Amino acid sequence: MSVSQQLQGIWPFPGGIKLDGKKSLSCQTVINHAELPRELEIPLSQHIGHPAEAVVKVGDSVKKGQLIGHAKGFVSAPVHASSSGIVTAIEERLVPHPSGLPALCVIIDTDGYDHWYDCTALIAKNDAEHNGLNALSAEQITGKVAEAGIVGLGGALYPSAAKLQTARKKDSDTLIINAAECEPYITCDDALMRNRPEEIILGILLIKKVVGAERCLIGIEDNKPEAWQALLDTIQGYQRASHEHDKQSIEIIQVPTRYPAGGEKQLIQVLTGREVPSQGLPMDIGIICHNITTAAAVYQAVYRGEPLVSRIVTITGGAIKKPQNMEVAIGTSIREVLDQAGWHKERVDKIIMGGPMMGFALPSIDVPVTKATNCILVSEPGELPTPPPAMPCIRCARCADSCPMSLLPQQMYWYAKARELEKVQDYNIFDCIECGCCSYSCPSNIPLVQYFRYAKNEIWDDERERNKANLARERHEFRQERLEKAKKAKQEAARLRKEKLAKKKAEDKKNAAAAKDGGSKSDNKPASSHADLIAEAIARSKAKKAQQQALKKNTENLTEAQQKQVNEANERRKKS
Amino acid sequence: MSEYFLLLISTIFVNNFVLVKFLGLCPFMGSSRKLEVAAGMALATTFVLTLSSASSYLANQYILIPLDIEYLRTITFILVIAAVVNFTEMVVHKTSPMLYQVLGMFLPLITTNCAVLGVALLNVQTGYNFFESIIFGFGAAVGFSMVMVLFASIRERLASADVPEIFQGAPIALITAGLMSIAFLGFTGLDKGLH
Amino acid sequence: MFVAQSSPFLKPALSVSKMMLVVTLALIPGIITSTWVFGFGVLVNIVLAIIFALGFEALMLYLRKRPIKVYLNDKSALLTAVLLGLALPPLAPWWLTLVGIFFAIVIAKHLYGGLGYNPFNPAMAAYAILLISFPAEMTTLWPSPSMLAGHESVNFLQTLNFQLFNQLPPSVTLDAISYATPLDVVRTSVINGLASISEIEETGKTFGMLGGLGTEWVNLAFLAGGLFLLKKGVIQWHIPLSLLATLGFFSLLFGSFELDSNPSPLFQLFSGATMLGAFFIATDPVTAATTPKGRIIYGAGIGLLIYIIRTWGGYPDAIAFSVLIMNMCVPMLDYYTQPRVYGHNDRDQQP
Amino acid sequence: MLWGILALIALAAFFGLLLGLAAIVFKVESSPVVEQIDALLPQTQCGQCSFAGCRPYAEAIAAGEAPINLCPPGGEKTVQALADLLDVDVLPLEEDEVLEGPVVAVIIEDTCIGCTLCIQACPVDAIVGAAKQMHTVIESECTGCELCVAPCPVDCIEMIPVKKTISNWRWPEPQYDVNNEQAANIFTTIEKVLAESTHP
Repeated sequence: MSVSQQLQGIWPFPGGIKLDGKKSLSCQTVINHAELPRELEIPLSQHIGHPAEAVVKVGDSVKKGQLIGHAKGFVSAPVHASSSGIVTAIEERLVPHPSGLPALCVIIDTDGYDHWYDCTALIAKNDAEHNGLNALSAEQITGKVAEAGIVGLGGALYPSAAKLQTARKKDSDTLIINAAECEPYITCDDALMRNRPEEIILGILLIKKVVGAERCLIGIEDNKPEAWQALLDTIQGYQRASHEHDKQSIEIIQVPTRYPAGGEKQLIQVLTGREVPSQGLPMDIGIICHNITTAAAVYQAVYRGEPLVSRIVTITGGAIKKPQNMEVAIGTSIREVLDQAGWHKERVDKIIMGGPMMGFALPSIDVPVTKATNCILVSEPGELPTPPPAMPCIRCARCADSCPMSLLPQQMYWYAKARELEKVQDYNIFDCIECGCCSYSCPSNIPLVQYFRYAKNEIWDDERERNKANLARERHEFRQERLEKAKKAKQEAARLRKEKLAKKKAEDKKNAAAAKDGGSKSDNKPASSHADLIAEAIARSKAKKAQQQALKKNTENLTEAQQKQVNEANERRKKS
Repeated sequence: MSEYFLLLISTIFVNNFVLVKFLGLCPFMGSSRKLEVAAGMALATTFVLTLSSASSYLANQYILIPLDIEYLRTITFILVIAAVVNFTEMVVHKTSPMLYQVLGMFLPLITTNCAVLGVALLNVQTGYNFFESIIFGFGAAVGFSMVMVLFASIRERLASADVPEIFQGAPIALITAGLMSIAFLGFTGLDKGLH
Repeated sequence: MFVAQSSPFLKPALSVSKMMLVVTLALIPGIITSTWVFGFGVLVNIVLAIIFALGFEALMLYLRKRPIKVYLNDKSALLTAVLLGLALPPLAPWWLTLVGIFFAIVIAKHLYGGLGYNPFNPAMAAYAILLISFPAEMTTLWPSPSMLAGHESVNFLQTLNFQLFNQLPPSVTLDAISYATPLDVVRTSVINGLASISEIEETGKTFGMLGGLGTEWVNLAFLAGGLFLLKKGVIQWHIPLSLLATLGFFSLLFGSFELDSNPSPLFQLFSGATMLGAFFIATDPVTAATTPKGRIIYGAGIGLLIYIIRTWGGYPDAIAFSVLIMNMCVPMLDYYTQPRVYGHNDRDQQP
Repeated sequence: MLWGILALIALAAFFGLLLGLAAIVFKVESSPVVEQIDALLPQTQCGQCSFAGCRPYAEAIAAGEAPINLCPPGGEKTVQALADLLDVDVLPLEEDEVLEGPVVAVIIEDTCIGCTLCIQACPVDAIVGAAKQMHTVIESECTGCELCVAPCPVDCIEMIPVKKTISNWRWPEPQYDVNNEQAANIFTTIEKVLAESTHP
């Protein structure tokens, strides 16, 4: 760590790798607009958390920006129609996900008019310059962000409104805007910054107001001088126009280009020297981090009232005729996007969504662009070659040297391979950010990241199974107890009955004796036997009740969801 | 003072009980599959070795020699050691259930650990005094513990190695012990050299 | 289900095979210098070792039903062979090399699962076994260095004839062409109090300018090769630096009390196989410690052990034993020297 | 000779006394090994081990009356964990057929006559319903033990595999390495990616 770096407010992070950026491929000033497709396929889950719930029916006609799926729960985000048309289906379709499994989507047949739904802005743009920002309350802004379905567009996909609310409660003092864009090939943030610096800065001011942060740092890698200049000019222009005390409120800092400088944890470390605690959030150390694209989306929601219905996607790679950045309506099929950009079909080797370090290979190109789609990388043979088969680990520790989290991938791999999951956890696997530096630097070509994903999944599964087993044990023990109780109740009833019987016999005897003695009270016997019969019946019914109680009990103690399931089942039965 | 230090160095490294004298191989092989178990075993052995070294010296010096019954030495030492081990087991069981659980069935194994009897008999043979006996016992125990823990850590690594099937388990462990023993031969002559 | 290659998709051109090859290439200056100093025996050793090593490697891969071509191509057996060939006395008979390579490749490497799984450095394990089993052959077959006054040597064919068939030309005796290595002389004479450093120096047979006569040049060549590896980034600085620094420090510390009975730090650094050990043997990735702190302790441990065994122990050079002893400690070192993970407090760390 | 015998007896008596005292002073209750074993079992209560539930099986293992390889739902994992806990050798699992992933019971609602027999069979009360009313399996509670299948008089209970979705999808373990080059064919081909997909 050199002193000069310290003075500039830059701290180093360990590990990391130098990569060939390949950004010049797609880096141009213009952002092209993709044509509207004939059919939009909008997944209901484009975020972390609960999937949205469809609020439209097949046959409904929708307009651009109209709500088609509402958020379900705190950590969830709504989904909007990205053009006008008619809902033709709500069904499971392939979505961009490494599994290649389908998920629920709303299919819209577009009408080509691209009519906007009635969208009201909270504030006009020229108001901001006249300090209209102060007229807005934080709740208003958060509400609008939630309504617009904005999620973390840097790749985390965490609903932004939820994040803002939590950050507001936690009194964050620093807002960090991530403009590093450290992955090779991707330039969508770069293009956005060059084209719409004003939107970004106004969006940042909105976020800053909500979280109440005193300072705001924009971290940008030093390989994007034009974007940096554009933002700097805008900030300075804004500061000249605004009040004295607002000056110095946004700082833009160039960070050295080294992958993964744009990782949230790494950027925080580089800009502030602070570390996010393990298993914790940036908010725990008073920091909230948002992506630059998210800031632009916040601007659009507040100043124009437009929900998140499109995003900028980098189309790049050796097999693309004209690599470029394109603004694409969410739900557009990737095949159509590629067709528009122009591609050499016969030269395609791999199709990756996201960057080459953290993206995933698409299972099919008939999947829609989603809020997460920042880049579609279509490589030609030799560009991103499939590595030769993995050799055994030679423990050279290059992975450990390149790990930005200071983990020991060689040890985690060793134990993950042997399925010693506890040991893997001892080596802090859950601090792994899956940046891919270790796999990249491995001379044995071991797919370390996949091993770690696998191990994490296994650990989660084990935990879930353990929880399930505990629940099953509890329920089993409860059942045993209940059966025990029922048995006891039965025995008790039987005992009572026996006692009664014995009593009755004794009485009978007595009566018989009395009858013998008296002989005149002969009508006594039927009456008493009648009373006994009634007592017997009562005891029987009691026993039965106890038994039934036992049976009924299993429908008690149900959770709401289970009760619902039962009710639904009963209803179905009534219908049939 | 330096005499004692040399004795300690010599018993730990140069004449390591396991790798050079090949004593106490049973627990060395038996309870070194897991590091925690090995560490527990090593601790318990250290305790027992030092204690039995001292108590057997006392038994020899104040019971066997005065009564002129040295021919009963072996059986007496076994008695003393067995009692010390049992006592240790009870104490560990009560004070550290965790350790007891880790050691499991291996604690009683210390009774039959030939290193323990070996130390007691070697003490008498070489004519060490009381302090020397204790240091000898302690040094032997430290040497044992050290190689035991190292061996266990290597075996843990080997557990997931691609060892040919017929060499998995005990065979490769014995080969490893052999290579460790060869490495320890590097200390040969160190005691004389330092002298 | 769809199964795709997992990210990342970018790969650099580095591979195990390339790493091993670069290390082997970096040994070439040392090999040339060794040949110049000690004669053709060095080359014969290396060539024999390579032939035996590839043979055993292929045999073991065949027996273990592993892909022979891929693993032979990883060049780890080649490197092991070159290292052992360099470590053996240059007049070693062929069967010594054969036995050594058998231990290195079959016992120390493949019984543990081959590449990447061996806890002990194969070349050094083999060297130690040979040293214990054949002490005479391992110590007396060092030819006198070419710079020794009155140096007598044999040509290539004569060397080959001796190594393969144990036959010397009638006019030459073994005593005439062999010599006691500087480290051996220092150990047997100085440490046993038979002679002082200055007395030995007067003979002019042992000391060169920096270290041992002859071996100093070999060490310099290995140092150059090692620096090349460091520059290439194939090895990290931790192990060689801490090893050499520790060895130098202790020889300085103890040497400064009794100058005449303790060889100088430079002699320690530039004699025997110090540089070969520091840059090429101790840095073997498979058997060395992997954490930064662990590497430093590992290197320092080897340096200290080299000094202890050379000075007070029973063997003149101690690279093999020191490396093997520290190999034993590697799993523990790796466990106890884990770096502080991002976002963890110091006390969160493993004990 | 006499002294020897006497001395030995005296020593033995001394140590005997010492140990006896220690046994009283350092008395410890028995270790809860049954609990630990029970914690490792999958709690399906399926009875495939021939014991009446997981806990009885755990007790049997602890008592040394049952081998550790009788639990098919737990699979190899459980056998391994038990072997580690008890420090015994891993035994191959005793089972007739290998289960393909987790399953849950589902009641075919049209056929169910509401006899409550399955409710009585379910060891974890995962089936709800009352007499003459249709029953339903609570999916989240079902352990897939299959105990309800046999008692059903109208065969209306089916075991179906849990549906694979994006949320329960897991990254597979990497298989492709130099010792297993055939595993390369698990990689999808670019032709499949480019092919026009028919919607599922």
